[in-house]
Amino acid sequence: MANTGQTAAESGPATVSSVNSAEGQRRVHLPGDVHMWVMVLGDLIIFGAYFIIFMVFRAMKPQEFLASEQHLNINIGVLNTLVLLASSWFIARSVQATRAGDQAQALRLTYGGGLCGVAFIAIKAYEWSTKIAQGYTISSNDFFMFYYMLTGVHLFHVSLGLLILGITVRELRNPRRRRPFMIEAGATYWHMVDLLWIVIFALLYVMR
Amino acid sequence: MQILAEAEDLPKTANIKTQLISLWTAPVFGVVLLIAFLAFPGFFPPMSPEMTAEQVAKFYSDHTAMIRFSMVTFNLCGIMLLPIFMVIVVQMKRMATQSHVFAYCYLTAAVTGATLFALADIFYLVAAFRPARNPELIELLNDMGWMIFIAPVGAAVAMNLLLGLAIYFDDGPNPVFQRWVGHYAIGTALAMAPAVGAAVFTTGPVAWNGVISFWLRNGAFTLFVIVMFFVLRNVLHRQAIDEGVAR
Amino acid sequence: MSSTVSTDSSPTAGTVDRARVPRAGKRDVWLVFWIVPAFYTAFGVIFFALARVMPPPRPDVTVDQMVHFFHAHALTIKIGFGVLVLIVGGAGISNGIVVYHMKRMTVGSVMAYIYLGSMSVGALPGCLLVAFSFLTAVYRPGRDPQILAMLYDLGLLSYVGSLGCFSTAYFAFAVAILYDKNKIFPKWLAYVNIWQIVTEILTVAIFVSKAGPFAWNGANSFWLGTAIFGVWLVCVIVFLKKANERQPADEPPLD
Amino acid sequence: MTTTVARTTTYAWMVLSAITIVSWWLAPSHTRGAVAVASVPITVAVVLLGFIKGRLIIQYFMEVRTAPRWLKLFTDAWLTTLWVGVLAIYLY
Repeated sequence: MANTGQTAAESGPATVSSVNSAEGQRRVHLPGDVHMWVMVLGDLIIFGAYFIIFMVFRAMKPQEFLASEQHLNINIGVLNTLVLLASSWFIARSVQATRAGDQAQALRLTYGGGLCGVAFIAIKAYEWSTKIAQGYTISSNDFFMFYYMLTGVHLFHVSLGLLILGITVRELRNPRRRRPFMIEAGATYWHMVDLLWIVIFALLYVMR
Repeated sequence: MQILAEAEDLPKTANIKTQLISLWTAPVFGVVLLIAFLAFPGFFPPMSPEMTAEQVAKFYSDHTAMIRFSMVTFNLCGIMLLPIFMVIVVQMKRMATQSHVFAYCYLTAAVTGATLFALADIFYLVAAFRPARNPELIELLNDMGWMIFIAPVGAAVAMNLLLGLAIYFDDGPNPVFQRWVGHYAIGTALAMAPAVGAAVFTTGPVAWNGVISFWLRNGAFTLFVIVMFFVLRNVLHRQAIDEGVAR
Repeated sequence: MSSTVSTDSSPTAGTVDRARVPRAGKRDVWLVFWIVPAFYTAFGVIFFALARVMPPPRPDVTVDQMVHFFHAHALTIKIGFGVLVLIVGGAGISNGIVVYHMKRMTVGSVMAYIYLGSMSVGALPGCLLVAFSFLTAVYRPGRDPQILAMLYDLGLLSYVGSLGCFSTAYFAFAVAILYDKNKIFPKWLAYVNIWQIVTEILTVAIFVSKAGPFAWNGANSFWLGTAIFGVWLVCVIVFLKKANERQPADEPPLD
Repeated sequence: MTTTVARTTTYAWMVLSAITIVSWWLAPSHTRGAVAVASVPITVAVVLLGFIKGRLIIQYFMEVRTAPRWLKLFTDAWLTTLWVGVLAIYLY
C-alpha cells in the first residue's frame, strides 16, 4: 500500500525527465560508483592482455589454431552470445525501470537477466562436456588450452555476476534500500561480462 | 533470517552477515570438493599401500587427467572450508563463562590442519605432472600425498577436543552451543584419531586405505562439517535475535 | 561467578582503564608497517636475483638441464633461501598488520580470522616448500638426477601453484572491505582482490601445461599473475599507510 | 514504459543480435570435412564487427554515452587498442 504510493510519487518526476529525454541524455552521469568502474576497467585491461597473448600464440601456429577452431560448435557459440546479449538487454532495461521508480518491473527484468545467465552456464557446460567427450581436452593443444582457460575464467565472471545480480535483487526487494547506484553498479559489471564474451566469441569461434 | 530495518547498517549486523557468508561457503564449496573427491580415480576403492612402484606409476599414467582435475580442485577450493571453522572460533569467543583461550587454541590448530591439507594435493599433482618419471619417485610422491592427506589428524582431534571442552565449560545460563554439540565434537575427535595409524601400517583397517583410516576418518569429518553447518546456522540466528539484529 | 565478573568489567571498568593507561601512540603500528615493504623488497631480491625462482626456469627441459640449473645456481640458492628462511617471519608480519586493520573494521572478526588463517596456510606451500626443495637439491650435488628433477618440479609447482589458500584470503579481504563502514580501505581494493582470485584460477593450468603461455613460466600463468600481484601489493602497502595515517592516535587498542 | 531510452536500448540489442547471427556465416566451422583456410577479409570483418559490438555494449548498455569524458576516452582507447592490436598481430 505504502509501496504503491511511493512508486506513483516517484514515477511522476521520472516520466517528466524521460519525456524531455534529449536533455536528460546530455546530462553527465557516471553509472554505478567509481569503485565498480575501477573493477571493470581493470578487468578489461587484464582480459585485454589475455586476448593479446592469445593472438601472439595464434600467430605462431595459425594453421593449428584454425584447424582446432573448426572443431568448435558455432551454433552453440552463437546461441550463447544471443543468450548473453538478451540478458544484457534485460539488465539495461531493469536499470531504466529502477530509475523510473517501477521496482516490480525492475525486479522482473533482473530475474530475466539472471535466468539468461544461468542458461549461459548450462549451455557452456553442455558444450564443454561434448568437447571432452569428443576427446578435445585442456591438454590437446594450445588452442584448446586457451579455449578452456578463457571460457573458464569468463564462466567465473558469469557466476560472480549472478551473485551480484542476487545482491541487486535483494536491494530491489528491500523498500528501504533501492539505491540506484547499487543497481547501476551491478548492471555495469554484468555488461562487462557480456562485453568480454563478445571478444572471446570473435577470437575463439569466428576469426580465421 | 529477517534483519530488522533499524539494525540494517549497524556493525553488529555486519558481524552476523559476514559470519553467514563464511558459513554458506561451506555447502557451496563442500559440493565442489565432493565432486573432486568422487572424481579421483584412486578413492573407490582407496589405493592400497601395497601396490608396487610400477603399479603406482601405471595408475598415474592411466588416469592423469582425472587425477589432475580432482587435485587441482582440492588445491583451489580446499581452503574454502576454513571460513566455517573460523565461524566456530568467533562463536567460541562469545562464550561468557570462560576466557577465550580455547578459541585461540582452536584457531591455531585449524591453521595447522589446513596447512597440511593444502600440502597433500601438491604431491599428487607433482606425481601426475610427469607420470613417466622413475616409478620409485612416483611411489614416493604418492606415499607423501597419501600420508599427509590421511595421517595428520592431530589438528582436527585437538580442534574437536577444544570445542568439546569449551562447550562443557560454557555452563552459564545462556550457552552458545547446546551440550550435545560438545559430545558430538569429542565423538568426532575419537573417530578421527585412529587414522594416525596410516603413518605406520601398510595393511589392515588403519592403513591409509583401511576402513577406519579412510572411510571412518573422512566420513566423520564430512559429517561434522554438515552437522556444524546446521548447528551454526541456528547459533547465528539466536545471536542475531539476542543482539536485536533480527527477528 | 565468573560470568558476573565478566559483565562487571565490561563497560565502565574498561573506560577507566583506557583513560589511565598512557597510549603508545601509533609508533608500534608504524614500525610494523615499514617492515612490510622492507620484507617484500628482500623477498623480491631473493626470488629474482638469488634463487632464480622468478622468473621460473623452464618446465620443458631435460633432467640434465635441471641438474645443470641446480649446479649453476647452487651458491645463490643457498644464500638466497638461507636468508629467506631467516626472514620469512616478515610474511607473518605483513599479514598481521592487514589482520590488525581488518579487525578495526565494522564487520566483526570472522573475516580477519579467515585472512589470518589462510595466509598462514599459504606460507608453507606458497613460499617455504620451494625453499626447502631447492635447498635439499643443492645440499648434496651428487644425488641421482631423477631425484633432483623431482625436487625441481615440486619446488616450482608448489611455489607457482598454491592457489586455494590465497584465494580464500583474498575472498575474506574483499568481503570485509565491502561491508566495512569505517572506510579503512577503499571499496575498489576489494575488487582488486577479485582480480587476484582470477589470476589464481588462471594458474591452475600449470599442472597440465609444460610449455607455452599456461606453463609455470608462461605469459598468462606467471607474468600476468605476477604483474597483478604487484599491483595488489602496491595498493595494499599504499592503503595500509593511509589507514595508519588516518587512524586516530587515541584509538583504544583492539580487543 | 516505452520511452525513448527504452527504445534505443532495444535497437542496440537488435543490432547486436543481428551482427551475431551474421557472424555465424563467417565462422570456419561450417566447412566440415574441408580444411578452413585463413582469410584476411573475413578476419578484418570479424574485427570490425567485434569493435562495433563492443562499442554498442559500452555506449548503450553500460551507458557510457552519458558518462563523464574520462570514461568515454578510456573505454574507446581500450576498444581501439584491443582490436587494432588483434588485427596488427594477425596481419604481422
